[in-house]
Amino acid sequence: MSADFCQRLGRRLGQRLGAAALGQADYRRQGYHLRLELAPDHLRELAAMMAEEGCYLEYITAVDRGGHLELAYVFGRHQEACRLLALAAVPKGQGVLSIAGVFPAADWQEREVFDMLGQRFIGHPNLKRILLPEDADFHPLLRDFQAGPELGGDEMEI
Amino acid sequence: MAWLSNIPATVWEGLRAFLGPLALTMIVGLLLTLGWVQVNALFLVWLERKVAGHIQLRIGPKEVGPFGLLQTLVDGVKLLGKELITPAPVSWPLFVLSPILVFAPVLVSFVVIPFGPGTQIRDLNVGLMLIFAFGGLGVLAILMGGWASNNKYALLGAIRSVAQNVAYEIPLLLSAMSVVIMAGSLSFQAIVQAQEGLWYVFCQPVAALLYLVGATAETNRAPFDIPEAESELVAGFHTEYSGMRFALFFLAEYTNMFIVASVATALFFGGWRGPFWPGPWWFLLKVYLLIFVVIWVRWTFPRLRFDQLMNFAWKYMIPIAVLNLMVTAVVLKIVR
Amino acid sequence: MHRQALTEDTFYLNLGPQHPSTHGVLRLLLRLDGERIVECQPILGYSHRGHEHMAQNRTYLQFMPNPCRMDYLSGLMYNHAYCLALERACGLEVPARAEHLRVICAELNRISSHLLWFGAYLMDLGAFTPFLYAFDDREDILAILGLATGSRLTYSYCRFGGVRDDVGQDFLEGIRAFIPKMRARLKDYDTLVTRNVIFVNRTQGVGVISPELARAHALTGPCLRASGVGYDIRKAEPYGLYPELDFDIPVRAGGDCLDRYLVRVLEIEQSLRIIEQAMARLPGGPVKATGVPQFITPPPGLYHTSYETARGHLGIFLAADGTRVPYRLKFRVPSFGNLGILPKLLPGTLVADTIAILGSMDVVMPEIDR
Amino acid sequence: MNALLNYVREVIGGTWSLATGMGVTMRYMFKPVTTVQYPRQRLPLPAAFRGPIELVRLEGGDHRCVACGECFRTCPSGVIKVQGHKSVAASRNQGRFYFIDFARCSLCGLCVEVCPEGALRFSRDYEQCGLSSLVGVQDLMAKLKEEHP
Repeated sequence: MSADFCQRLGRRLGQRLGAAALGQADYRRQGYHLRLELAPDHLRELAAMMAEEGCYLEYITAVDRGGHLELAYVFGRHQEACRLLALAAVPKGQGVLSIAGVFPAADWQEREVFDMLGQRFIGHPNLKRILLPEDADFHPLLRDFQAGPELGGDEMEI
Repeated sequence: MAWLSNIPATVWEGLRAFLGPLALTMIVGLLLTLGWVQVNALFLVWLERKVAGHIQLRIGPKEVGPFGLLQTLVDGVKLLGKELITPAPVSWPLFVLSPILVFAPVLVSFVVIPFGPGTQIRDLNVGLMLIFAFGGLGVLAILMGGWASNNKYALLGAIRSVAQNVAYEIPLLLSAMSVVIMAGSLSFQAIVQAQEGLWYVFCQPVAALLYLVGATAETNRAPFDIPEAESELVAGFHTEYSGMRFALFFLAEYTNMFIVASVATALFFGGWRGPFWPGPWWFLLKVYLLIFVVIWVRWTFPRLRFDQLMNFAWKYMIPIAVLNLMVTAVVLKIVR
Repeated sequence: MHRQALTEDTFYLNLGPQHPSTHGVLRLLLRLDGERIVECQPILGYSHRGHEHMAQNRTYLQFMPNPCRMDYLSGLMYNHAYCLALERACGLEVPARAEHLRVICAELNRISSHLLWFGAYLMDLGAFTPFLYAFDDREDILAILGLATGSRLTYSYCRFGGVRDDVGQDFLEGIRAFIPKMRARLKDYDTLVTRNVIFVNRTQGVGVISPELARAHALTGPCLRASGVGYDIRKAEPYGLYPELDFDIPVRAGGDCLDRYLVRVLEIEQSLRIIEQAMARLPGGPVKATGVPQFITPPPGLYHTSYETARGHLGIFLAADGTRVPYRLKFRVPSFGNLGILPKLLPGTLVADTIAILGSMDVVMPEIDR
Repeated sequence: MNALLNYVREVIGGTWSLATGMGVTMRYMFKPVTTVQYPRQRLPLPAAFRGPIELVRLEGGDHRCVACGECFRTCPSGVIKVQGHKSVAASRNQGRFYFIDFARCSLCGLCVEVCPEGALRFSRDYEQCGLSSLVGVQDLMAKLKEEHP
C-alpha cells in the first residue's frame, strides 16, 4: 500500500515537475522513498501538490554547498510511509517563494532557515530571526562562519 | 471575667480603677490577640508544610526546633531582615497601605470569636455581622495592593480577587443565615448556647458544606486561589511585595483561615461544647481540625478556572444556599 | 508587535521568559482584552546553544553527548536516534541483545518523560501533589537507568553498533519491581486526577485541534494522536525491535487538552507492555557490534532518520561528505512543530487556558532552541 | 425535569470524584516517606556511575597513562591536555601531566572508552564545587600522588 502511494505520487510529480529529476531512493539506508531535484521556482507548486495529496511538511532545511544553498524540503505522510525529499539549489542571496501560505508549519521552518543560513523567503508573513537574537549579524550554519571567542568558540583538534 | 483573675491583684485593681473594666478587657484582649495571631500563624504555616509534606511523601520542615516547629519563626525573622522594595512606578501611599489594611480587619474580627463560655473579648449582639463586615474589607486592600503595584499580574490578580469575593460572600452569608434563623440571634454566645443538644452541622449539613466551600474561596485558598495562582499570575496581587509587607499578606491569610474556621466551629460544630476538657480547648481543637481539612483540600485538587469559579458560585452554590434557607425557614415555621 | 494596534481595551503581557509555567525559557507575548487573549506571539531562542553548528565541528563520535542535551527529558531516545541515523547511513548491524536493551531503556525514558510532563502539567493546573507522586515514580526509573548507563539525565548510552555496557542483574530486577508499582500508581492517578471533576472541567474542550489543523502545523506525537490521527513512527516506520513487539498506539478523537493528557497516560501503559515483552525475550550475546571503525564515516549523501520520542517525530537529516565530520546535521524536533500551533490556538481563550494549552503540548524549550 | 436530574447527577458525581481524590491523598499521608535526607543519608551510587574521571592507581602509586593523546583528541569539549616523556629506564612513553578542566567537562566518558591502556576510570566523587571556575582545572597525576603519597 505504501509502495502504491509512493509510485502514484512519483508519477504525478514526474508529470508535473519533470521526470528526469525524480529518483527512487534506498529507503532502508537513506530514510526517504523519493528524491526530487527541482528548480526553486517550482517549490510553491510542489507544496500545493503535496498539500493536495494530504502530506505534511516535516521540515525545511538547507545545506551550504559553497556557491549555492541546497534547500531541502521533506514531506511525510500519516497514513503510510512515504517520504519525499525535494532539493532546490538556490544561488546565495537569491530569494525563493515562501510556502507558509500552503503549510502553516513552514512559517517557523522558513524563519529558522533564514536565521541559520540567511536564505530569504519571498512572501513570508514575518521573516525575522527565530532562535538567534534579532540583532545578530551572522548566519551560523554557513560554512564560512567561525564562532569566535566572544561566542564561546575556540579551536578544536579533530 | 474569670480568665483574667491570674493577674496580680494590685495591678489589676489599679488598672481597673484607672481605665474602667471594659477598656481594660479591650487592651488586654488586644495584646493577647496580637500575640495569638503570631503564634497561630507560625503554627498554621508549620502545619500546612508538615501536612503537605506527608501527603507528598516527604517530611516537611525538620531542621529548626523539634519537628521543625521553629522553621516559620526563622522564616519570619528572615523576612524581617529583608529589604522592603518599593518599585519606582507604584502608587506608593496605596502600595504601603495595602498590607496594613489587609491585616487590620482580620485583627478586629478576633473581638467576637467565642473561645469559651465568657472567654470572648466582647460578646456583641451583632457579632456575626461584624465578622462578615470586616471580612469584606480585606478584598478592598487586595484590590488596592494589586492596582497600586502597577504590575499586570498583580492587577489581574486583584480583579480576580474582587470578582471572586463578591460572588462567594453571598453563599457564605446565606448559609450563615440559615443558622441565624435557627438560633434566633447574631451573637456568637447565643448561637453556641442554642446548640445545647445537637450541633447545627447535623441539622444544616448543606449549609455547613456551603459555608466551608465559600470560606475557602473567601480566604483565597486552593482550589480557589486564582487571585494568586502562581502558575498563571506568578504571585497574583502580591507579586511586587517583599519582606515584611509580603509577610503581612501571609499573616493575614493564615489568620483569616483561623477566623473563618472559628466562625464555622461556632456556627456548625457546637463551638466550645465537648466533654471533659474546658471549652477553649475544644474550641481550638475543632478549629484546627477544620483548618486541617482546608489544608488537605488544598494539597489534593487542581485550581479552578476563573469563569468556572464564577459559574460554580452563581449556578450551584447560590441557588442551593437560597433553597436551603427557604426550606429552613418553612420547616421552622411549621415546627415552632 | 504593531504599536498602532494598541487600543485602550487591550494590553500586552509578557508571559515569560521567567515564568513558572513556561517550562524553560519561552516568552509568550500576549495581547489581552481583560483576561481573554487577542493575539499570541511566541518568542524563542533563549536557550539556543548551536548544537547544529557544533556538529559541523566535531567527529560523529564527539557529537555523541550532544543529542541528549537537546531534549533532556528524552535524552536516551535522542541518543538512540542519533546512533540509528549513523548505523543506517553506514549499514551497521546491531546485536540482538543491544537492540533489546535500547528498546527497554528508551521506553523507560519515555515513561519518565511522560511522568515529568504529568506532574508539571498538574502543577500548571494548580495541583502540586501529583507532581511529587510522579517524581517519586520517575526517581525509580532514573535509578534503574542509572544502573545501566551510569547517568541520570544525559544518558549517552547507545554507541554506534550497540550500547556502551551490558546491564547487570540489578537492572533487570529493578524493572521487574518497577512495573507492578507503576501499574498500581496509575490507578491512583486515575482516581486523583483523571476522574477529578475540576481537572476534567479545566481540560475538556480546551484548545481543540482538528486533524486538518494538526496536519497543516506538522504536529506529531501525542498531540497529533489526541486529534484522532494514529501516526506513530514506531508503527509507521518501525526501527530497532519495534516491528517484533505487540503494542497499541493510543488514539483519542477529541483533540482537546484532556485527550492529550489521556493519550500520554495510556502510552505509559503501552510502554510498560513493551518493556515486559522485551524483558521476556531478552537474548544473551554481545552488546556491541564488532568491526565498528573508530572514526565512523558515512558515505557521501543525504540521509534521513525518523524516530518517535516522547514528544513526537524526531527527524535527523544528515548531509555527509565522506569525512569523519558531519557536513550538515539537522534535527527536526517535535516540539518545534507542536509549539508552532500556539498562535493559532490561543486567541479567544483565557489566561488560565493559555497555561493549560501550553502545558498540554509538552514542549521542551532546549529542544526547540537547540 | 431531565435537566434538573442532570444537574443533581452532576453535583453528586462531582462531589464523589472530589471525595475519592481526597481519599487518595489521605492514604498517601500515612505511607512511608520516600525522600532521602541528603547530607545525612546517601543513596548508593550505581556501579556504572559516570563521575569525573581519575587515573587508575597501580601498585606503588603508579598509573598506566602513556600520553598517547587519544583522550584529548576525542574529548568533545577539548578540556584535556596530556604531556608525557620518555624515561630512560622504561622503554615507553609515560604521562607526566594530565590536565583536565572539570568546569567544562560534560562527563560524557568518551575519554575512558577510547583509552587504549585502560588508564582512566570514573571516580565516585559527585560533590564537586568550588568558588571559581578555575578550581575545575586539575592535574590528575598530581591528584593521584596527593591521595596516595
